[in-house]
Amino acid sequence: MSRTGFQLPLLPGRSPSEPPDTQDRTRALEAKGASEQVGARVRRLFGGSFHLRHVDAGSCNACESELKALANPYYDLHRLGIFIEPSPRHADGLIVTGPITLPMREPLLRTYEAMPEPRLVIAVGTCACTGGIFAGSELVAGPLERLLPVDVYIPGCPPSPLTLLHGLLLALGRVEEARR
Amino acid sequence: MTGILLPAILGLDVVAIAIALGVRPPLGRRVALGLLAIGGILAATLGGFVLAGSGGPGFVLDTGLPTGALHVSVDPLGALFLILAGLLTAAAAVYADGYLAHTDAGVVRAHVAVFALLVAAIVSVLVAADGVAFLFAWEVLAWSAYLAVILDIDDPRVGRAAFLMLAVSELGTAALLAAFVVLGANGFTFPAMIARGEALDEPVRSLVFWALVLGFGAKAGIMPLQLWLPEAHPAAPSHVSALLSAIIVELGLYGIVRFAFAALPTPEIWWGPALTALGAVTAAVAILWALLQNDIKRVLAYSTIENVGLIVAALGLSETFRAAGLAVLAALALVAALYHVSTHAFGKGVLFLAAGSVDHGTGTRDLDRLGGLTRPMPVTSVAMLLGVLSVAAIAPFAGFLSEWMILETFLQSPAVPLLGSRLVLVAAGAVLALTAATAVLAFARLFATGFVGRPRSRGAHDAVEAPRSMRFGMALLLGPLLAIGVLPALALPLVDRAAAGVVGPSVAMQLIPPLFGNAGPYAALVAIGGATFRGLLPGNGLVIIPAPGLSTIVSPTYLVLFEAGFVVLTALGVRAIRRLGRDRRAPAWGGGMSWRHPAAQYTATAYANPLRLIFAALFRSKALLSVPDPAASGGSGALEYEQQAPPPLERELYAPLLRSVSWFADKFKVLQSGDTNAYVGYILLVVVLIVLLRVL
Amino acid sequence: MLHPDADPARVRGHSRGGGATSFSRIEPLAGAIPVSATAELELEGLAIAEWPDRVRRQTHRESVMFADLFGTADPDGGVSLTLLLSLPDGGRWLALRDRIEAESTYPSLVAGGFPAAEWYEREMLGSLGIHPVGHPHPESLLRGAALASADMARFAPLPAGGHVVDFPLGPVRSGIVESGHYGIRTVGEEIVDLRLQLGFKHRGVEQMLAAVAWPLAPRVAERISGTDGVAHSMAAAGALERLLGVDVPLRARQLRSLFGELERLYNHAGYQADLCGATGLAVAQAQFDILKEQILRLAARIAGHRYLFGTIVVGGVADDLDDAALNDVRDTVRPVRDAFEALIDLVATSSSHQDRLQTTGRLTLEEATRYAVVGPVARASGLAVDARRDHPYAAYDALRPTLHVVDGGDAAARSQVRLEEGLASADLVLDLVEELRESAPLPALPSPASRTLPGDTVGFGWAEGARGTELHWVETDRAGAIGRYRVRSASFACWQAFARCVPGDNILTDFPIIEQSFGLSFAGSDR
Amino acid sequence: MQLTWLWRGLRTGVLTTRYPRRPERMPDGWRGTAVLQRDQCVVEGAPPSCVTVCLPRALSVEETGGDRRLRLDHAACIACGLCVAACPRGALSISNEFELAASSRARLISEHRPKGDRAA
Repeated sequence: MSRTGFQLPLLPGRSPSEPPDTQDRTRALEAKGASEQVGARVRRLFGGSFHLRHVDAGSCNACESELKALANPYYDLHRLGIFIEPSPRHADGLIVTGPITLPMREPLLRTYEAMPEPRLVIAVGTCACTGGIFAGSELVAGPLERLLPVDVYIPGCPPSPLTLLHGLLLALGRVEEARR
Repeated sequence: MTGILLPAILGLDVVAIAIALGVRPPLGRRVALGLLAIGGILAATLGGFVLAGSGGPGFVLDTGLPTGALHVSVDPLGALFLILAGLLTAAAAVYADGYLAHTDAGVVRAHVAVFALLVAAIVSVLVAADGVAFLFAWEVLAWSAYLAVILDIDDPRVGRAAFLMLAVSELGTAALLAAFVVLGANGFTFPAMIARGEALDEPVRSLVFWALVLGFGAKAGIMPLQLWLPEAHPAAPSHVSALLSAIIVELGLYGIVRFAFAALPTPEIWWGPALTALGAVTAAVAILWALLQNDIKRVLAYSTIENVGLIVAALGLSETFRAAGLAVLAALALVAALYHVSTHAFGKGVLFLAAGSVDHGTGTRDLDRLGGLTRPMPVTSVAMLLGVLSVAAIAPFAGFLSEWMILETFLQSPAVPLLGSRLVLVAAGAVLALTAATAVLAFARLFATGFVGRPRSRGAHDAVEAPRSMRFGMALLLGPLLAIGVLPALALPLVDRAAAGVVGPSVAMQLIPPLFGNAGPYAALVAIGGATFRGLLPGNGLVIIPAPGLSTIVSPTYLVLFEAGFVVLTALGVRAIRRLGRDRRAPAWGGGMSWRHPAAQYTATAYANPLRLIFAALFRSKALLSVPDPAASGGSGALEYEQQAPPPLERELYAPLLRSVSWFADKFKVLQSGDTNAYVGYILLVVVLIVLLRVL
Repeated sequence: MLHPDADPARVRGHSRGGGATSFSRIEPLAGAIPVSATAELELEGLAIAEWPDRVRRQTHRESVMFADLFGTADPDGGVSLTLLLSLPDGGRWLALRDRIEAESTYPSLVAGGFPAAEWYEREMLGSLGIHPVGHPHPESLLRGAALASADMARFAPLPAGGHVVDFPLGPVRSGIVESGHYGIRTVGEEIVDLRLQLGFKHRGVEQMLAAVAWPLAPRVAERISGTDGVAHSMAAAGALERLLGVDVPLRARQLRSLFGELERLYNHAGYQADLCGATGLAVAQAQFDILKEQILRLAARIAGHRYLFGTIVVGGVADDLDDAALNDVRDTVRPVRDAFEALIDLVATSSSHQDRLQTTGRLTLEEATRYAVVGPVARASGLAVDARRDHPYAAYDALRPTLHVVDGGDAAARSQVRLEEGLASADLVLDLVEELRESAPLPALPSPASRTLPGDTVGFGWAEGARGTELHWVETDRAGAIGRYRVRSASFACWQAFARCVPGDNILTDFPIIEQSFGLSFAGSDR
Repeated sequence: MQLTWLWRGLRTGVLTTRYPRRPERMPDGWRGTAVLQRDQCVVEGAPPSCVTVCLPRALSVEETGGDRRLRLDHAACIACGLCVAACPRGALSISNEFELAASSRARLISEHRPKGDRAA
């Protein structure tokens, strides 16, 4: 199996790896300390039952397809006591997909605001974790960690259902973290 | 004592008319209305004395008319209605002071005078003790009601509505006249009429019964004679509407009990079921239409028809039991009916007065243009809420117990031996249960879309609370409304005394168990209830057992205590929980955006629309929609949407009736040739016919 | 075809900015793409106002389908308007182009006889500021930054007035769904009006496709709409191949068709699962989900990615499939196919399911034609369009897939079309496996990735995804860099028809069913 | 009808994964994430082609102790595999590892550190 390879310069104007907005980053990290305590409390308070609210903040819908796949008989999310909630009012965790497009920034923050505390934030997919291929674009407000304190990162484009399971269980403290 | 009260009341009313006409407003208005209010209180007092056991006053006025002297007296049945009419009159009179404050002086004079005349007519109807006096008062009532409605002459539709009311009323009077002529063959005093009624044979007896039902039903709005009611009641000024809906309509029921029931003591077996069926259909149809109305007063008017239907159904049940020889059950049904009359009178009175306040404070009665009134109009909103809870029969408010008693009495229908009657009663009971549920929907809709939420129009946004006198008028009715609901043990013996003697024995002791009596598993509660209030209440306790031998019991008083307990516990629980964690307020969830626009609230139309779709065939309803071209208004044009649901039977019965009447008139025109010879010929023909009838 | 006597291999040049530069005719790729499938460009001397008339005169009017309308901002400040039409009967595309000044007006094509241009013109109004004169709803289609900076009041429900209730839904809606806003207006149960607000997911994929090194374009195109990844990357690769004049070997084309059909198959299974979920048929939902998952797992085994990302590259495919992989495909798809067939019968006779679908969300043939919808939505309304048949690409010239056209236009018809197409896709996959066994292995061709793009050239590619035809259009500037990359996704073509077929006979509880029955992607539409 | 569905549902049997109680694995060819053998590559000169070919810019060059080494951000990696083909030294590969989630960004970054220090 050989892959067709390229050696290509990117077009000028796109310098690799720009540092994220430092001010936003600091704010997110400050909030993070609190959110880790909150995360521990979620695990204590909710035990086996974990209710999630999903917000699509500009994904390509592959992440949605994989999240939906979690409900199919192969993965059966419910057996783990994890449920997708229609209302953020009843949710313990927020799953965010996509690089956070500008119009979705406000609705995303409102959703977070509408959730009761304690609450977890889970970034699903490369786009939500780092912006993915859209990182640095003027049309996105992300990545998610700029806006909200992220508790769990689930990378992948899209993350496979097993990766998602690993991430959700990690949020509940029921599996080990990846070691590398 | 009671002997002075009656002339005093009528005298006050007459003086009020004179002052209203003679003295300039605002003084004339205020004094006249004050006198009416005092008269009302006196009337209620008189009624109370009579029900409490004092002998009723009695007069005979020899007028020299060929029909004999006019008799006036107050018996327990009339006394019950006197209490209702008196309290409502007092409230409406106080309310009217504020309501009419900004009306043109000339109109106010006429208004107050006609209002006083109306009140006098009501009292006269209730104290009339012979057929002639009764019919006379009845006619004065009809005409004064007509005048009271048309005084608001700005609107041609009002004139049409009032005329319709008068026409139906006159139709009813014609039927009454026919019945009275038959019953009054041996004189028009009530005992004479009763004696005559006992002696009648079939089919005249049935004809008389149904003529009376038709005659009084026209006033009460029994189907198919209900068409005028939802037109005329909303058209009148609100204090008049309150009297129309809460008292005058119920005078029709009073007439049925007084004449059709009392004068014909041995009913045919089919009268009762037929009456019940009529009542059930009336109630069910009316409440469905109530659900579709957007005008608050129309909702209330249709609800009045519904309640009349409910009461008529109970009356029919009473007749059924009486025909079957079940005197106790018959009395129970009648007590239930009269109790519902009382609760409905207070509830509907409050609601109409509150509706008037809304109209006064916002300039509209359209539910789709109201909303958000609880903050600017707190008193009106509370009055409306309590009225709604009562009329929608929510425990423990007044309407609940009366409606529950009616339904409980329906459960006794297996006692009726005839299978056909039983089937009718069972079906009617089911229809009435559905009606009760729909009523909750209709009134939830009324309050939810009209009062809470955000204002949907400028008028609702700038709403102002009603002036003091209007608030006081509403508050005056809330007291008795709450009292008879929460303390039925106080009210039921009075109702029972009014009903006793009409169709059967007194049943108060069956309804309210004697202190420390056998109350089955609830004996302890009954005992505690009785002991707690011993000496404070005239009744025997707080617990009602609706029917003899039945294990179902209810106590609104206990319900109040328990519900209050729940509220307190919940509040304490919430406080305790709040202390546990941090409290954080977040805006309402709107799908990730903030929707604070009043147009995003459910409207009254939308609330009722699913039901309209389900019953589309019955409503014969149409919806017209026009979506504006977005280009015309930048894509933000307002949608035009309108629903049409013609009143029940308008197309099915009245339109063809009118057509056939015109058709017949057209055909009979040839008879009216204007030729003298032709008329002489007609006379001859009639004479020949009479002679032939005599001979045969 | 505009000039029957003209040499199809040459299209006259187009004046741009100053000196006449020549647009190279999109060269037929010898032996790879049939000649008839290439675009014809009428690039000179035809004002926009004349387009409708010209099209009417020189084509069979009824067989012309609106495909795309977009503007290209020229460096000197002008805007080139391109109208792309499909002529299915001859298997040809037709492109018309004219140039106007920026911020100026032009006669609306909606008024001129192309009603489907409605959203396209509103999109240009927002992005380029050119005003269509005579357009029925001349407001810009807000997206991305414009949507974010727009006053919130704009999305607050409009005062419906009187009895009508505004029922705002979204952009964050319940369940795992994409973000979009529906401004539903209801009077209780009945939906009387629907205002769609898309564009919440606009992430500038077109700009990105233009900025990124061109061999990576298929990688970006996959992420326009993840569940249409193969179709989009195939369209992108096709556009660049035509621009470069690259020939794609037969086996690579067969593999592309194989991946395309696998994608259609899992989409159709997933679509049925969602639709059954909307009507509460839980077992059926699980059954279809199982089929979808089986195909996704197959894809992970044979191509390394569950959504087949990375399989299509310019010039061919990333990896060949060996016999073991082909056997795996056959052994997986055959039982899926049989299960699908069994489920078709079960679904068709599930009355609780069918009752909810029939007469729900009806899109008439007239409306479908009017808005030039594509894909299964069009075929369910009786409109026989399918790029695989009308404009064969990949290996479809030999495969000749059958069209499944139904008349109903309601949710039941859309479900039926997708059921039949799912089965047909499975059959095509099995056929392709047999053909791939016999075809020559993928030749070791030099990768075109090192080549530079020719200057002032247009490339155009398309593919039929599960939601319909995806169109990619690439223009290079004089230096050979991509000056304009245009994507017309199938979802964009269908959304405006969706907005029209909801109000009317439908009630609120029909809404999720109509939404699922269209099965459109917000991501594809918003780009 | 409903019975047919019931029968069909029951006949399907149990397909559900037992993860996390029992380990799962993705197919061999599945691209989970790129893996960087940090020791095998010291960058000299301009950014190498593996960096420029990476769409999400998951690969970058950073200076640690005088060395210029590659840094791989797994949170940004879309596992397209282009860098693997671009790498002449075999320092990059694609793994089918799927347990990729982490509770901090730092845990998802592979960078050059002195030997023995594996704390995240």
